[in-house]
Amino acid sequence: DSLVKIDGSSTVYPITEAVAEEFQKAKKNAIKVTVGISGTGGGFKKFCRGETDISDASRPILKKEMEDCKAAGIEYIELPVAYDALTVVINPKNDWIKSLTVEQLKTIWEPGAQGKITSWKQVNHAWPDRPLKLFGPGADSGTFDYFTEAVNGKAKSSRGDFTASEDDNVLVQGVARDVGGLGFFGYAYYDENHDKLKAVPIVAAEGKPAVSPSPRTVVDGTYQPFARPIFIYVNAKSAEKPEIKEFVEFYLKNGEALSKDVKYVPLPSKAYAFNLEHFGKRLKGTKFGGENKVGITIEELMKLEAK
Amino acid sequence: MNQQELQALRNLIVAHKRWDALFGVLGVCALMIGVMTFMSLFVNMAIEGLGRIDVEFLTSFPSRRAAHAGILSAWVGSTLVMLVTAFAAVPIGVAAGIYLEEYAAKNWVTDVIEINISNLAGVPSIIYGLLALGLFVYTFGLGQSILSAGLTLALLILPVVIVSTRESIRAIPQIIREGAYACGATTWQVVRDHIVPYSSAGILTGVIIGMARAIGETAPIITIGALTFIAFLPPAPFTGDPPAGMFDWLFAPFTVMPIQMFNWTSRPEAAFATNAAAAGFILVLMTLAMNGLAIWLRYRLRKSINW
Amino acid sequence: MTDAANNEPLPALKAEARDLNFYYGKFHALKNINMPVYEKKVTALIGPSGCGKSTYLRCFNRMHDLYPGNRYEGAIDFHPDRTNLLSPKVDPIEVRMRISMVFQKPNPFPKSIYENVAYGLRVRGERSRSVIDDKVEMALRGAALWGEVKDRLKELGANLSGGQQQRLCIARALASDPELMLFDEPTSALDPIATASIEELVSELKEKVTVLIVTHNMQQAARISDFTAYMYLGEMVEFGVTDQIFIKPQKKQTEDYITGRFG
Amino acid sequence: MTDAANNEPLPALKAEARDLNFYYGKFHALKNINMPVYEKKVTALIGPSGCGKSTYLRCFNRMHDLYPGNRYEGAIDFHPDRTNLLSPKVDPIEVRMRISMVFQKPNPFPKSIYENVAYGLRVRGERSRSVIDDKVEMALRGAALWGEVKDRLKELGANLSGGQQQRLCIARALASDPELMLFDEPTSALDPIATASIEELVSELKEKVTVLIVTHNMQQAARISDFTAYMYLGEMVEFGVTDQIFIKPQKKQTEDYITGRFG
Amino acid sequence: MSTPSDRLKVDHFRHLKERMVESVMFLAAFVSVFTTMGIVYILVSESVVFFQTVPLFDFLFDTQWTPLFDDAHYGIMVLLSGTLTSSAVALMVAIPLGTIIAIYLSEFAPFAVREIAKPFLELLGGVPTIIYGYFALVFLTPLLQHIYPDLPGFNLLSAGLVMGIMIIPYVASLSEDAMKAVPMALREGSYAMGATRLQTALRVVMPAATSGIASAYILGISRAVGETMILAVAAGMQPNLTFNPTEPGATITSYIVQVALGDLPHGSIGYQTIFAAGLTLMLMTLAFNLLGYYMRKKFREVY
Ligand SMILES: Nc1ncnc2c1ncn2[C@@H]1O[C@H](COP(=O)(O)OP(=O)(O)OP(=O)(O)O)[C@@H](O)[C@H]1O
Ligand SMILES: Nc1ncnc2c1ncn2[C@@H]1O[C@H](COP(=O)(O)OP(=O)(O)OP(=O)(O)O)[C@@H](O)[C@H]1O
Ligand SMILES: [Mg+2]
Ligand SMILES: [Mg+2]
Ligand SMILES: O=P([O-])([O-])[O-]
Repeated sequence: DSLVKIDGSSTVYPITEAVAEEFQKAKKNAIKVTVGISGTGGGFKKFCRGETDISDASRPILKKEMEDCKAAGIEYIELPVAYDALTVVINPKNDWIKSLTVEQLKTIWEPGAQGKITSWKQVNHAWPDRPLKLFGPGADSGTFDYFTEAVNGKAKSSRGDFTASEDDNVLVQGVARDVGGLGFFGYAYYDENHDKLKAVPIVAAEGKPAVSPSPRTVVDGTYQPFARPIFIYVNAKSAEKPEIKEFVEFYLKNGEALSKDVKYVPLPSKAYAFNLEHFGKRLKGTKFGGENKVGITIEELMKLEAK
Repeated sequence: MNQQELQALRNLIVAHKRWDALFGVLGVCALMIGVMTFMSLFVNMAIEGLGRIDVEFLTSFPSRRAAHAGILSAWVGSTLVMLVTAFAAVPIGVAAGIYLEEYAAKNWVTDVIEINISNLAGVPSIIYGLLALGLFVYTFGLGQSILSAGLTLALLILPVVIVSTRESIRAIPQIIREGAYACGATTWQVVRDHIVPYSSAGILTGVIIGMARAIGETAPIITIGALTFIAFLPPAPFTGDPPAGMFDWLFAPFTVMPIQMFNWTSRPEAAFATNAAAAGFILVLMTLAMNGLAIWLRYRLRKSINW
Repeated sequence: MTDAANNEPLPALKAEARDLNFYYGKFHALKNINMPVYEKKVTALIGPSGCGKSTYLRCFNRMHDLYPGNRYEGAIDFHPDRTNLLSPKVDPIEVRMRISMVFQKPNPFPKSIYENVAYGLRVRGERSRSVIDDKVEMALRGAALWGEVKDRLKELGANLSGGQQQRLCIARALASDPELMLFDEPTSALDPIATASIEELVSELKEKVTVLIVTHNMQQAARISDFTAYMYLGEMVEFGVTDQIFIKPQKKQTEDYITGRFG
Repeated sequence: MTDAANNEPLPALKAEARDLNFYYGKFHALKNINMPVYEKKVTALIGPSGCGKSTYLRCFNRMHDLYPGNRYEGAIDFHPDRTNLLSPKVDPIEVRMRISMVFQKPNPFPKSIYENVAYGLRVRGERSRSVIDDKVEMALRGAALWGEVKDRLKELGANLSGGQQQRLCIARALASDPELMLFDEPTSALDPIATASIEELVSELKEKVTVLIVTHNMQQAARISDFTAYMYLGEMVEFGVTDQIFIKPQKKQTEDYITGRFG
Repeated sequence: MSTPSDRLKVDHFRHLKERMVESVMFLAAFVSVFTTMGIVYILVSESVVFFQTVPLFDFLFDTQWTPLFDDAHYGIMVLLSGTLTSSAVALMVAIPLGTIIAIYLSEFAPFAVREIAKPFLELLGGVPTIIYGYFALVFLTPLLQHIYPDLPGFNLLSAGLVMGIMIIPYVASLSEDAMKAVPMALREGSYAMGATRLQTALRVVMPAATSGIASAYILGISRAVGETMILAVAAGMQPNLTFNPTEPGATITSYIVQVALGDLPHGSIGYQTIFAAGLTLMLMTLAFNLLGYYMRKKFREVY
């Protein structure tokens, strides 16, 4: 039996699941696909041991993981498959916030704010003296890394006194219940809960307009800096097998429609075509040099991958 | 005793009996807190999930569309994993309990084993997962399979099985043992012919309580690599070409009910929460069926054995 | 420990305790016991509670081996082969296969009547259904229980009355053709009718086997035994032919006990 | 059931069973029992095992109420107030506070010696330390245990020897000033020395309280009791002054039992 | 007895068979020791690397736990405080309720109630913990907020309370077994003194069942300390050095499960923290168990 084994990020999971489901249907179950969720880190661990064919990743592969893969002689093809728009949300009863600048987010989230910035008034004098309740993904997650790098300039640099959860629905619950609450997570969770939450328009830098997250603002590159690409990594040796090759091609051909289906922001069509070509050439290795890059637009991403 | 003293005594008794009555009420209340909590959990899942439960739900594979998603691979996986768990935990746990009660000299070795067992009861389940990943999956090369998962959960519930085995063995009157030995039986014959049959009711209760915990465990199974999307079933047990093929199912990839639930609860769409409740309802029913079986067996066994 | 007053010649020896000492951990429960057990006779052990009768009896089938910390000293020679029952080289399992025991409280296994009696045979690896059937019937007849239970062999042993249970235990002990049978106060938990039937049984038994019986009940000892031993505080005070012990004990202590002036 | 042969005038009644029947579920364990218990006398209950002695004794303090399915019929009148102990209107707790019991097997609580004896007082809500101290000492003296334990009152009751434990249980029963004390074979688990001390105690007790005692041991009954009742198969066969019962029983059955011809 | 002379000799074949059976059973009993050894090996081998980077002093006495942050602190006390606080809350529910239920079932309840209630109660231990987690989060916390409006949406209190209910069967069922095993003679002794049911239960039965009740408590405590999902869902995962249950907090277990399933590269120092934390937890439960063991030894079989 031909089998495609995929594991990794929970963020990428819904897209991969959708692709797997359609692929199996299209192949009349002649090819079996399995998808696991063990986190980007857990996924890479298995991937670099050669146990999986494809790894879902919500961030680029990191140095440590590159070394592991190298040591095991695993080569890989890096393919961005969609965008995730980090969405900053507040309680719908919060009537004092119209938008937030990255600078203000930094005031709230920077490490020095811990235990000091506890009221909205401290962020902006015009705002009420209400307790500031913060919610975010766990410090072990790619989402958290990306947010802290975008806001505080350095991954993992953050205050620690916020409520963390790996389960974004838990964060939704938290912000929805607390008038003074503020949190961030993937766009899909906001989209499903927009009656309970309010998305905050973000001002990327002084003088720029406040932009709300939406598929359009992500694709046109105006929602900055919180749009981040998500990836699959394909084992180069596996890619030679017909079933894997077929699956990846199916992924890239249907990625746009299926991402939308599961409330993610797809890349522009041309990006998928580009990726397909890229995959056809079996271009190996990562273009990120073992670290995350923040605020990268689709144009930039494609340029990067083309290198 | 004169009339006056008698009256004083009666007053005293009335006062004392008031406390008795009060405690009776307290006891019923405490019992109700436990029972009502269970009932409300159960009824709540029923209300939320019952609408979703139909034949299709039980016979469909997971899907990105909540309305089409089902738990076929999950309940089959759970059943098979429980089978392995039972086949591993019961003999080992019972043998360990028997060793400690019937064979072991009461010295420091048994003390160490005894402390060990109660200590293991407090180890978080995820740590069993980490152990199993290193031991079963890699060192023994069992892979991310039903077998690995079943053995992991078996280790997890071993303390409960051992403790209940020991307790029920202790309830066998010494005079029965002496009677058997006096007939010239060896220790093994006494164990086989008497100890095991007469303590099986209590052992069974412990086994089922342990299994009830095992069937609801998520973390250790994720750690060793249970999948989330799997749209095919393992080979049916004992149907392959004998002898090796009969055990193919042990090495098949799988998912289990709590993982499916865990995944659904963390999805953004509310419809998946309904699926999770429905799956939870079925999971409790599965547990209930196991317990019901135990209660029935225990009742049957008790009827035939009384000292 | 003499038998001088007895006119008949002494029967053959079945067993003989020689300088037997027994310790429960540090507690010295049996002190220098010397006593013969004669073949195909009933020997009664009497003495006040706690004097060591049960302890002594349980040395014969190495029951004490089941518990840690117990220690034997001296010997119990078992005839005709004169093996020392207490020797560590002797397998307690073998000892128990030749010497069976009936306990104070009836302890039938929670199995069928048939299986209870067959147990000794099963333990010996006997498989043949017909052999077992025969032996079970023989043992139940021997224990005067056959008539009462022959139609309900599949029923649980525990469903019998106390006296029947005790006879079931005797049948169980009989079924494996023991050479010596030990009884530890077999009637103390029983009503007088059951007691009478068991006493009768013991008297019949001695045609085939040797019996050693502990009893609290002086009248019982007098009625059923050929020899009587009086123990006190772990020592064997007096041993002799029963009639002699009851009519003309040699020691004042024995007399006091038997006449009820003490104990 | 007569007392005609006795020359002394009869003492006052303390209790009297009238047409007492008792059932363990369907099993009719006591049949139409009529028997007086005289004040400040020792009455012994004898009879073969299983005849209902314990069952009868346990009616007096409603112990049977603890188990479901038991049923009393008839009455036990308790004097001087003539309360029917068995009436459903009478609270068993009240009965037990006036009538205390000592069991066959010593059953000290897992508490200190002091707390064991003080238990009855604590149950009655007594708080005063000095009152309890006094009563504990008095009860321990009464049970002839004070000398042996006065320096180790804080030790666990279970650390005492069997005989001491039984005397501890007697002290416990004594401490709450009972009007009637029930003893169920209090010496059957004890060695002769302990037995002797408890017999002596019972004889002393009757200066203050009424005693009803079950014993298997004829000699014991003869030594310590003023009245004796012989039971058989749930019936009261004969009741009378002890000397008369032992020397010249009126019923053949009683005589057989006492002389050991049966049982 | 035709050839009696060698009938009493030790049967070597049988002896060998018995030894073999015993060895197999011993191995089964030793599985638990192997398991512990495996766990300790895994925890220690990764912790060693961890402690080469993080001084033990910091680990024990730092008051912050931010190992995954840029400004990393490794004060395990923070997680330990969460574990202890939530366990304490759970035990304050489970031990009194469990004990009351045990006394009620063993000494007060009619036969039918006992036989029906016990299995029902035992089912409480079979509900998946994730369900309990959401129960705490979406049902109990809002309920508590009615009484105590300042209660944050995530807190150790409601997680602990629900955990306590989950543990009830461990405490109640095992204690009830222990109480039932107290000889009837002791109860009769107490009733014969005129004691009521409650007096008998509290003054005689409980003290006599101390050792069994203690082991029930110990199993309950172990379960509380090792519980993961309820806390991960409802307690807030916020490393917070506090013993105040009305605050959010993170526990060792919830931290471990969070990191183990997250995005961190395996083998990084951040990932190794879970082994150091796990080791700490293991040592803590070991301390509890040793304590319990000596207590049981002390109270063993007083009747
Ligand atoms: N397991 C034991 N450990 C320590 N001492 C024991 C043990 N069993 C019995 N003893 C002690 O050994 C002595 C003899 O006990 P044994 O049971 O042989 O008496 P017995 O003569 O059979 O009395 P009874 O007529 O009451 O059955 C007693 O003092 C008893 O306390
Ligand atoms: N709980 C019970 N249920 C049913 N029958 C019982 C129960 N307890 C005792 N009996 C029966 O009641 C009868 C009287 O028992 P009881 O215990 O009163 O005898 P006893 O005269 O005290 O004997 P012993 O001298 O052996 O103590 C016996 O036939 C016994 O089998
Ligand atoms: Mg004895
Ligand atoms: Mg009795
Ligand atoms: O599972 P994640 O890697 O997307 O957090």
